[in-house]
Amino acid sequence: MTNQSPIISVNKITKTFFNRGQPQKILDQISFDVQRGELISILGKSGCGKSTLLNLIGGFDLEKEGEILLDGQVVNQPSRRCVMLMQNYGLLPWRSVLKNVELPLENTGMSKKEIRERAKYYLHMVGLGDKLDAFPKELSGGMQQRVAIARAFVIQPEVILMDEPFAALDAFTRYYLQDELIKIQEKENTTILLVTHDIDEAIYLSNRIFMLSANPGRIYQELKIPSSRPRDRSSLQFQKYREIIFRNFHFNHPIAPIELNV
Amino acid sequence: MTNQSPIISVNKITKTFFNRGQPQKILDQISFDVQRGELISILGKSGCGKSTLLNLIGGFDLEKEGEILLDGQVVNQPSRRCVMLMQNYGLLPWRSVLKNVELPLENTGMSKKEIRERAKYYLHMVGLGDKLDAFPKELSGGMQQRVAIARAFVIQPEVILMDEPFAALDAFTRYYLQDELIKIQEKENTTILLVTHDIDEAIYLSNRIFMLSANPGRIYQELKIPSSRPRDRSSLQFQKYREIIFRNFHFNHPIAPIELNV
Amino acid sequence: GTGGAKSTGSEREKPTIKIGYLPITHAVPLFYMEEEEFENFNLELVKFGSWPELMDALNTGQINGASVLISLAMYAKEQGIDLKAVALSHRDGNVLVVANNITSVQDLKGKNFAVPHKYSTHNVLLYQMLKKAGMKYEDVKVIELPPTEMPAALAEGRISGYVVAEPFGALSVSLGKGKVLYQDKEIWPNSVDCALVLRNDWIESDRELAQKFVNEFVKAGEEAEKKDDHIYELTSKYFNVEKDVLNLSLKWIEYDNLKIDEEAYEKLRESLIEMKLSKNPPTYKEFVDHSLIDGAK
Amino acid sequence: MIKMKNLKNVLIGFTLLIVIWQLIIIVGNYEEALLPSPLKVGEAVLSIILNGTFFVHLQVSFMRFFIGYLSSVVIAVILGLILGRLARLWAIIDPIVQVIRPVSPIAWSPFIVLWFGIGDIPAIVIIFIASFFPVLLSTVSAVRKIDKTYLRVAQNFEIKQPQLMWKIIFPASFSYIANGLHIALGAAWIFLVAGEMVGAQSGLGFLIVDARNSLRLDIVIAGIIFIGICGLILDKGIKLFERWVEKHWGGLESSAN
Amino acid sequence: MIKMKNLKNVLIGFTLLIVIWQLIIIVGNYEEALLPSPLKVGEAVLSIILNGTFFVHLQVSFMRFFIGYLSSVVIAVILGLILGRLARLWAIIDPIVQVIRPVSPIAWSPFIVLWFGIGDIPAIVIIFIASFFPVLLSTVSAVRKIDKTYLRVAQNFEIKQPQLMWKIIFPASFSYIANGLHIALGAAWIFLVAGEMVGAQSGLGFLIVDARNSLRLDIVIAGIIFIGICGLILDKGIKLFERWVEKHWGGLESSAN
Ligand SMILES: Nc1ncnc2c1ncn2[C@@H]1O[C@H](COP(=O)(O)OP(=O)(O)OP(=O)(O)O)[C@@H](O)[C@H]1O
Ligand SMILES: Nc1ncnc2c1ncn2[C@@H]1O[C@H](COP(=O)(O)OP(=O)(O)OP(=O)(O)O)[C@@H](O)[C@H]1O
Ligand SMILES: [Mg+2]
Ligand SMILES: [Mg+2]
Repeated sequence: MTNQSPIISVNKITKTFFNRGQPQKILDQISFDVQRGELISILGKSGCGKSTLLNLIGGFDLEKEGEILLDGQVVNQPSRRCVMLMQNYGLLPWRSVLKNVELPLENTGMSKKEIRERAKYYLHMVGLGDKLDAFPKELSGGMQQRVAIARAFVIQPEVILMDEPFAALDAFTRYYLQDELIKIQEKENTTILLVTHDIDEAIYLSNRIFMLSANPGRIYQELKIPSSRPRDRSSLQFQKYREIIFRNFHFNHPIAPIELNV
Repeated sequence: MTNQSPIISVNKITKTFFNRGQPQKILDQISFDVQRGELISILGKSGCGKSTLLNLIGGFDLEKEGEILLDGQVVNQPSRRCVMLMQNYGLLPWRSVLKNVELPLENTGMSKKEIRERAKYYLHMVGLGDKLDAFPKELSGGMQQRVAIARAFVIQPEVILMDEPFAALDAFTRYYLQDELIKIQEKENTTILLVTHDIDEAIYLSNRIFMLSANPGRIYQELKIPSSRPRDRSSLQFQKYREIIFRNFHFNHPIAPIELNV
Repeated sequence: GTGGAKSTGSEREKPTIKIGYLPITHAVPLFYMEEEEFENFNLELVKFGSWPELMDALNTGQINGASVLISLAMYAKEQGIDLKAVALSHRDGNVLVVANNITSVQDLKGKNFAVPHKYSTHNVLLYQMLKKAGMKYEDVKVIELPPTEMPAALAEGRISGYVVAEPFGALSVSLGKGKVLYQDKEIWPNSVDCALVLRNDWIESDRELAQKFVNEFVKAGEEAEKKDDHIYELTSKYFNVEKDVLNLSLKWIEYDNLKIDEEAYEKLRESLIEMKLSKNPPTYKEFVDHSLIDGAK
Repeated sequence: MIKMKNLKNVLIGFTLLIVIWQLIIIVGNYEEALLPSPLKVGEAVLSIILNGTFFVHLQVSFMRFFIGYLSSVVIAVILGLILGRLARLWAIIDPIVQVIRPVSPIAWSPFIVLWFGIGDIPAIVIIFIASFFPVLLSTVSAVRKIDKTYLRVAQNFEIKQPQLMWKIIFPASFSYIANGLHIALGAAWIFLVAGEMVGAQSGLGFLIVDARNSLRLDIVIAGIIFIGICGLILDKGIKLFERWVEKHWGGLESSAN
Repeated sequence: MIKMKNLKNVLIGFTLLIVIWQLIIIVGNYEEALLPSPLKVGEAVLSIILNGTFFVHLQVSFMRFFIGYLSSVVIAVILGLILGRLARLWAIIDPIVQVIRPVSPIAWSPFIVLWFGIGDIPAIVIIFIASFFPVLLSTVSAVRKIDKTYLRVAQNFEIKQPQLMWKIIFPASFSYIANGLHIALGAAWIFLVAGEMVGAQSGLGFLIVDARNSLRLDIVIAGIIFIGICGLILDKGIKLFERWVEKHWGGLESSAN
């Protein structure tokens, strides 16, 4: 998008977990750069190491080989500049919607009034202006995810990391939120790194898609999607990308035919 | 499929829930017939009453207006002839995989040996012949769902009701299980009624799709999919059905554009 | 504790007599008896942790008798439990112990003073002492406390004095945390304290056996009165105190002439009425059966 | 409607109980002094209510109970929140707690008198001990079991101590702590009788002990009934409190228990 | 490795405890007869181990404890499983249980002596009472909270009573029941001392009460230590049992507590 230095730079990251003393290489020599304002999807099967990778980038897990740079600086702890959207929203159930969104602003030296207004602004933006005093559990999954999105954007971070943000939602809500996300992201020009196993979602949202293989996790394909957004899910071009990815994951037809006669 | 009498016949079903004393009509005058060996999908948004409808058909909930017939007989309690596959698999965590599949056979007068062989046969069929002694929690979500499928088929019921069977699985596993389901169903010629909010899933699997609207739930469209299975997810015909459904749900483009300036 | 009171003995058809007690110097004759073999019965001593527990067992007939504060038994009798006092367990041997800074009864005004049980002879002793000194019972704050807690409470200044069965008085004295303000005989000569109380139904059912038991009890009392090395050795098995504590408390007590004196009993009875502890305690005639101890002579 | 039905059930329940009780007396042929009849107990209940004894004792007991329980809870929760975060210190303290915890507060009574004298304080101390360990242990384990997500959110937004404690850790572990408070309340109330046995001259426990010493078993049962009812009221009270907090603080998943 | 570290922590913990204890004695200037020193207690511990007293008492206590606890648990679980399914009967019994439960087993002792005499049985009965209610209540609530899915599966496959009980309801509620068993174990052990106060001539509780009455406070503390350690061992034991069952029965979600 720009010719500036990359906002995120992942250099030869290798991550090994120990299960019962046995080392298991989950991520193997992963390298990529992300430019400011990009929306990158990381696509892979369950258990291939997507969350692990996001945790490393966010600074939540520091044990690794290799180096991760956020805006040129080594990541050695989580920071406000790079907000993680958790797989299960990560809302605090004991705080109202408004107070959840205020949370990240509370230690920034802003006045109470400013904080409140900023929080309200972002909640309106995600269409929850009328739910300020509700508690998370009173909301549907889709609404909870919107609160989480508002909370992520409210401190205007440089990067937002999203771990399967829409996986728990039904298809219709998912589509709707995907559109919302694109609009907000374009407005705020935030860099987003999104982990998913939904092929359509990746195609619909991303500037680039990294496909991650399992055992060990490697980026074995990068797919650029230059067309402008919003995209037409039933367009021919969309189908082309689907087919490319299907082929890549050998999933157009199942790998092993099912044994019917045992 | 055949010209026999319908296996399931739903006649003018209306279901009203009371929330804090307020009556709320969830299902309104729903009627349809299902022929033997058909695979029917019921497609609708979250909360539109899909699970409610399935519960009524299965006989788990008897309070309703209207009548439901299973093979010509009024449904007034759950029975083995019509097995429900629960939204969260419904496996008994304290029983091994094999013993879970044996469960429905235990009171049928079959010998222990017969029971075991039948259970093993169906577990092999779903590709879990090597997991007989594992406990459900030791399996991935996809494997658990396969156990549930084996358990449903093992008593050779006339009808299987499925409540979002693959919703919690990642896309790749989902595709794989969908193929498995089709093969088993065709082999056993079981009638399947499947509830989902995944459009692709409905198109990929069904002979007919009922689209359910919300508030109150009505079947406002029925879609026949005559093409043979397995279907090609990236074929043009597939896209055609997608588009029909998208249009129906007004979801090709979001209904309400998101408010960006509050 | 299965057989209950009516159980007949195990070997050689000897009946077993169950007698309850608390580990205090007042029960020394029983300690002596436990060491002995008897021709006509087996003796089973049942130790209790506190008077209420002992009384529960006695009232419900779980034991045949007990060495117990006579006023507790009188009270039970008044409530309709058929008990008989047949002999004293001891004579005298109670002391009123006070903190070192207390020099006269008057000093106790407004202070805490502990007794083991409100229906105890000890409470009556306190009452008598205050009366003698011209004070009212209400002038001190009377507190019921388990005897074992009393020395610690005195040492820490939580109470200013106490009156209780031995050796708990002697303990404070020998620790230097307290001193004897009065011996019981100075306040109330021939005071009636612990008695051997038996269930009347048991006496009636086998008077002969009861007689034999009382005979042995009286004999044991005489042995205990010798306060010789054997008695010391025996006693120290029941409660662990330094030799001087034991010496002291045995010096204060006597185990002979265990017949319950009618006059002393009446005085106790009147005091109980006067103190409003009891409306109608049993009379000497109703409650004391001196035939057995008379028979022992 | 629901209230009415509840009341009916309560009435049926207690009628049943009284019938069984009276039957036991008739069949077992017990002496009145040893097992009083429901009627006698009813009289005793009335008499101690009417002459005011009951309320005097109740007040004293409640005062002791609340001082003991509340101070215990406050200290145990604060300690627990701290120790729950200091894994290494807890590893040292845990074995001590584990050995002290199973010991009955009754067993300590010689030392309680030595340190705390007689009267109110020993009763308070025994109640304190009885509630201290359940609350401490449940708080520590609550803190250690906090959903990691919340801690990660805090890290992400750079929330540091002491805010971390009261903005995240305390509310996140609260529903579990509340469960400990609930258990502790029951445990502490059960030890009221034991607590008021040591040198207390008032309180419901004393009422029972004193009645027992006076062989007034009718009053003992009356006391038992009062203790039971008050315990029940306390239990309902803390349940209401739990629910209030839950409502006030929104969706704390209802306590695991 | 882990074992070694645990041991080190235990050692540090207890060394700390002993140091504090010795300090209290030095600072408070307490009499040896009123607060024995660690050394004296150590001697007492050794002596009652070496002369065998400890094991005699331990054996008796364990015997009473297990009889009381196990009979209580068996009865309470069976009753709970039944009552949990009979909502209307439970509505009647519940208020009675709620009133009886908060009453200390100590308060019952006059009646326990009346009905059960002295010796082993009262101790067993008190332990029985102490564990009965936690198990009953947790079983009933476990049965009522069973995931509806399991009941629906049973309905679907036409599983009727009594199979419904032992194939579905019991295993489904077990992890929660186990939690009740765990709590009850602690509660019952705490009442061991109280139970062995009534006319018992043996047992760890008697050891403590007797030592206290014989003014051997060193033995009282030794007894407290033994009770603590045994309680700890029991606790670990039931935890192992829970884990064993969990493993054996597969994925019962680990108990909520
Ligand atoms: N703390 C850990 N210790 C050991 N192994 C771990 C740990 N965390 C994750 N793993 C393993 O690493 C692998 C990758 O896990 P990860 O959660 O990153 O997968 P994922 O791609 O996010 O999967 P999903 O789509 O299911 O969220 C898995 O096989 C998992 O078992
Ligand atoms: N027992 C009940 N009492 C009152 N309202 C109920 C009850 N069960 C369901 N409802 C309401 O009925 C509606 C339909 O619920 P149902 O579970 O059938 O939806 P669904 O289509 O299965 O949704 P999902 O896709 O989320 O599973 C919802 O609005 C729900 O709030
Ligand atoms: Mg993940
Ligand atoms: Mg549903």
